[in-house]
Amino acid sequence: MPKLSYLKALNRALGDELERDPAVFLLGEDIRAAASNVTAGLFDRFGADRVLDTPLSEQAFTNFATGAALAGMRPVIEFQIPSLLFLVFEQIANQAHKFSLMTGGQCKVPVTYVVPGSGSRTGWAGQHSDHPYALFAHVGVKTVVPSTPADAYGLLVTAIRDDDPVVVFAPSGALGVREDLDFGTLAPIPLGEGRIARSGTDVTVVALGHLVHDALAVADELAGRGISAEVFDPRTVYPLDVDGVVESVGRTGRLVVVDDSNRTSGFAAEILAVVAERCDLAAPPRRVTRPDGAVLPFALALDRAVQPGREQLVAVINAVLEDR
Amino acid sequence: MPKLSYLKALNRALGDELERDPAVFLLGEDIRAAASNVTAGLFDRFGADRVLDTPLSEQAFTNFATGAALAGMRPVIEFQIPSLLFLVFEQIANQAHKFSLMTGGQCKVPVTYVVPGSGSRTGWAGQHSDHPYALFAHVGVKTVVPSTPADAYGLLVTAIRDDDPVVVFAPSGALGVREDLDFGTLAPIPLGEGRIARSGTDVTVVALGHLVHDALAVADELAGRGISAEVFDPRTVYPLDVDGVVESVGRTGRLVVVDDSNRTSGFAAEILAVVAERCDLAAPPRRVTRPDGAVLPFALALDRAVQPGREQLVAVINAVLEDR
Amino acid sequence: MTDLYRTVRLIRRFEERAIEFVRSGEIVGGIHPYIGQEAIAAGVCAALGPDDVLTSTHRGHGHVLARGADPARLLAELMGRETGLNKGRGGSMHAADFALGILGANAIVGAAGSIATGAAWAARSQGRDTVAATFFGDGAMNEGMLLEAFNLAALWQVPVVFVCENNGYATTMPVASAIAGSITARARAFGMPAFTVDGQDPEKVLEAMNTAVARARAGRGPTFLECVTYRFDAHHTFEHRARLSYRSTEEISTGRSRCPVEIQGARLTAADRAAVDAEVESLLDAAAEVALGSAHPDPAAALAYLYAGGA
Amino acid sequence: MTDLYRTVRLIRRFEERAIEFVRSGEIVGGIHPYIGQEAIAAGVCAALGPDDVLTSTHRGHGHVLARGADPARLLAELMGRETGLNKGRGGSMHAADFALGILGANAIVGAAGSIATGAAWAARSQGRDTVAATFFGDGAMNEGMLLEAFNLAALWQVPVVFVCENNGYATTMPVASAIAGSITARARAFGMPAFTVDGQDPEKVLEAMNTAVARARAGRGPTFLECVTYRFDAHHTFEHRARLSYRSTEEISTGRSRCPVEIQGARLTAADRAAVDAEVESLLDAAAEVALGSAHPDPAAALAYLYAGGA
Ligand SMILES: Cc1ncc(C[n+]2csc(CCOP(=O)(O)OP(=O)(O)O)c2C)c(N)n1
Ligand SMILES: Cc1ncc(C[n+]2csc(CCOP(=O)(O)OP(=O)(O)O)c2C)c(N)n1
Ligand SMILES: [Mg+2]
Ligand SMILES: [Mg+2]
Repeated sequence: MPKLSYLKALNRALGDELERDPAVFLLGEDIRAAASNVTAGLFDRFGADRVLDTPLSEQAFTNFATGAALAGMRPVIEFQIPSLLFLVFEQIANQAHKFSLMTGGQCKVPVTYVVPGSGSRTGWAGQHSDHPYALFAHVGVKTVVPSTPADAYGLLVTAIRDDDPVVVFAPSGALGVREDLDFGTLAPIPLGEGRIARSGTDVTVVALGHLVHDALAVADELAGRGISAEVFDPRTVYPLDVDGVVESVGRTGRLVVVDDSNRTSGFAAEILAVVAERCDLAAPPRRVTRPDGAVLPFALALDRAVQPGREQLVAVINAVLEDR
Repeated sequence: MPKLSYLKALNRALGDELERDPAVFLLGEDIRAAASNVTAGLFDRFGADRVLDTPLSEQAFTNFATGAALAGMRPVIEFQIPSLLFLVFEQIANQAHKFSLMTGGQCKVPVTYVVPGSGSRTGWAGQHSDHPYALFAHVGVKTVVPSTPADAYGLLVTAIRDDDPVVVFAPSGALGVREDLDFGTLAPIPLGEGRIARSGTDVTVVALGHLVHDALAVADELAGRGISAEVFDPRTVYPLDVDGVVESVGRTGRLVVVDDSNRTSGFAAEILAVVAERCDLAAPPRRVTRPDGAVLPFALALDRAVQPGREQLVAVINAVLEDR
Repeated sequence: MTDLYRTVRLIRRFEERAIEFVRSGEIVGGIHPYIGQEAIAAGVCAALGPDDVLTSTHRGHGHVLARGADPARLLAELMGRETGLNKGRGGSMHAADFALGILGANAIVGAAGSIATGAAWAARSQGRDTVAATFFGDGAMNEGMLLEAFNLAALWQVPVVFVCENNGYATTMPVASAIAGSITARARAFGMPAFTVDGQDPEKVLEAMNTAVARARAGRGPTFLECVTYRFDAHHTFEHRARLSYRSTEEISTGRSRCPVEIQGARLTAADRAAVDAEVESLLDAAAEVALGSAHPDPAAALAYLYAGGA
Repeated sequence: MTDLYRTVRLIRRFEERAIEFVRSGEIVGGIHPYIGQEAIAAGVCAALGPDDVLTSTHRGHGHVLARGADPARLLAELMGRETGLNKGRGGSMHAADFALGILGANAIVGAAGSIATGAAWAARSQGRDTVAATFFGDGAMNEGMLLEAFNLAALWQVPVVFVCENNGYATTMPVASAIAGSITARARAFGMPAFTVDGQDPEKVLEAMNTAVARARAGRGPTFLECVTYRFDAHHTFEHRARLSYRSTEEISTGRSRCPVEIQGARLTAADRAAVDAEVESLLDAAAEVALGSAHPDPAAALAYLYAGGA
């Protein structure tokens, strides 16, 4: 079977949707030359009207996409760096997200925002290394963080076809992931449906994006020591597959969340909260996250120290298993 | 004893700090004419160099304040509406917040951002009614939401004197609160120290800002029915008084959080998460919040329906007490 | 001529009645009255065709009415009724009527210009002949996101007309204290033609707008119109209660001396004018009756329309 | 004359060596080389006095070196060492040296202009004579927050000089496809004088900057300098690996034909030039030795400096 990389899966999803639906178009910085490689080949295939290179005017082009969506298009914006989402937070959370309710359902805003290379890109330091998915979940903008090439394809396709704004985070730590698969099996994946990436009985590890792969590696390692860890990948941060989380934790009775973002009011906090509301646990749950307020320092060892790592995850799983 | 209103307390804090420290200055829209009343009289007292009316350029004037802070000033920005914080999210979360770490401690950015009238202002509808404190807590920017006039004074003074950026939310529902007090007792209040607003033994109700008053009213009501509810007001959303919350919940064994913002990854989620990590509960905790993704509809009854209300709180407290 | 008069008169009387409804509590939260600026909405919208679109502002009733929205449904919206343009979900600052190409008032100053630009670009890429008009105030000229939109529109030759209503103030901030350089120079610097128009005279506005629309339809890109006007009333009705001192009484009376309703009215015979006035009053009487008689939305449906697929 | 040569030569050689350290893996994450643009940093910084301040960009090594920062500490920063300007916490895109008034490189295009404006305003309000210089690229001319800063600076007559390094591209985006109107017209529209300068000649840049600084110090507000230049190397070292086609080889060789190091070098005698070159090499040899020998920061202190009071 051919191998598909995560990055190539995003590229394929964009190409397929551009092909399928004339309302779809792409805009963003350096997407013609495909500086991030996500749009490689698409300008040549679809031309300047469908692959629109923009000036450095993130706020205006984000609203521009909203306007185009109001007029019937399905724009897909590529943002080069995650902090650009801070810059356009008003345009997404306060404009695109709110049009439907505010107008009494007169319109819809099907815009997709893609950030290939979210989180830490080695050496890009403080202003380029964030993972702000929880911010969008909090304001209620649909948010996905795929972990595998097939999910990257399927969730991006669904995001584009969705009639609401959707933010797609493609963690830089996942872009290189490759998967053997039959391309014919690539298909849309519904938002809000998690996936048991590995089943287990002793503890549920909820992980997102690139950390799913770390969680799987840790689960492998622990299996050798007789510990059976289940890895649950929610795939969508909002809407969240609460039932899926609850079902898994209901079986294992123990919960660890690993989340490459800040702790306070983050993704992990929400998982702990829904589990507290709905499950009985055999031990207190734990979060493995970036520290609060984290700004990623440049020096490599420091950058790594701030992100959740496998050793930390192992230690926390062990602690949760020993508890009570 | 004289009565002090919450709004007047903010005004007094600004006046006192302008008086005390020549490095303090105010900037914002219509603060000369004091359209929001928060800066009433200050232009006449301190002049145009210390009370700076700005053009409608929120992004530039937020960074301008950062620059002034780097040069030794202590700017205080008034934002007319909460969604302006969305517009300047990059400038606060990615610039002001990050300078200290990124420069290896070469500088500090003591800027205070004040939003008088956060949350729903009756009739201001979708784009003017948010309560985005959890967003700042998540990225690690110090965030306070005072509930009383004395706290409004004391926390704003502390925010201004703090060497880091601090966001101060003054909920519109609290601006009219008045308190009998001896003005001589007004004093700075440390960030990160909560307050038991009412002690009780059966359940801990964690509330913030204007909702503290609702929680107190509900506790009064329940007292008549033999239920003893403790009301805990964290005052600061970040840094959070985790020990204070844990101490209270440790005593009561039950937790309800009432929070005028969206549920997912919000303030209430964080409270549930820290309690899940550290406390044994006699019943599952509950959140009374705005619904996820909430956009406040204009029509009054709908606007009210989306915000947490006293009846809802009573019902949830009763449910938590009946549980298990 | 009569049409323009009908429009300015309709807007004026709508606003005066709306202010009364604010006083009486039927309209909750207040409004930003458009009084004094009616000629701009009237002239701009008279130049638009059926497939054209517009975006509006916090001070948007005039734009919506001039574009032909039903005054009863606008009033019902201001009163938060189910029959309102937005089913009572939007209120004064978000009034929209997509059937008429009104993509919505926007409560964030400077936000709508780029939305209108995107809509106009999309229509053109779909092969439609649409022109977009986007209204904003002098205050918006300092919002970076609007300035960015000027660039996108000029760069891509988008059929959009930028209509700046320079009423001298952004809330309490005078233009001279807020804007370095000049408004039209700023627009021209982004490579589009910019003109200053007498914003008190609907015919002057219409004339300038006709040229701008023709240019846009011919594929020659955006035009910028600075319409010089004066806000006769408060920034927002809250100012009726708060005392904010930023305009002298002399200035206000000079400003009011050039009234669009009078300027356009003087072009009609007394009889014609009286007929239009009566027509407007009965239209607004009927509108008030409909609005006041309309149902309030059900609080259980507070989050209807939150997402495209339903709540 | 010699000083300007020393600066451009220092920057050039620093960058060439830094690129080697990227290749060898000593510098992690890559850099945005300043090669070809050295005259601008050299000319601008030569006009600044000791109390002046500056802000820099993602392509900032030249600015930092021209302002007099220790090359060893800059290199150590790029290598993430504890002796780095930012103690290894900032890296290439955030290099700062507050002791020299370098308020930091900024990785967000267009963000620093308003920061510099605020710093200059603050200094003036404290009675100091400070002028701020703020560097940015042609791409930043489309960022609304920078345009907003132009307005604040001109409105309040802030002593700041806006230095636009027009190197023809924002990453792969040519200026002509990105900017409607002209760069200087845009600046002038905000009410400040704007000049186009030969950005390959350090003396021309210095001359223009001297005038701008004098104007600012005299209390006459901001000036805008468009320095026309060419980026000789990649946008970022990642481009050394990725094939991005957006510039023709002819264009690149024409662009490289006007080299600031050669232009300024030609003004020195061969002997003087050789002496400076040798001086620069030994300075950089020493810098490399210091940087490579410096300790890595302790991961346990990863969050030191996160808040002013400590972690
Ligand atoms: C981005 C933004 N900043 C501030 C406000 C608050 N505000 C509402 S209207 C207004 C003044 C707008 O002035 P202008 O654009 O001249 O329009 P006018 O009110 O004069 O019609 C302000 C500051 C806002 N709604 N949005
Ligand atoms: C606001 C923002 N948008 C996009 C980027 C990604 N980015 C980094 S440098 C760059 C190009 C900048 O071009 P220009 O301002 O001309 O400077 P140059 O690189 O040519 O020196 C881009 C798009 C960014 N860092 N910040
Ligand atoms: Mg105005
Ligand atoms: Mg450039």
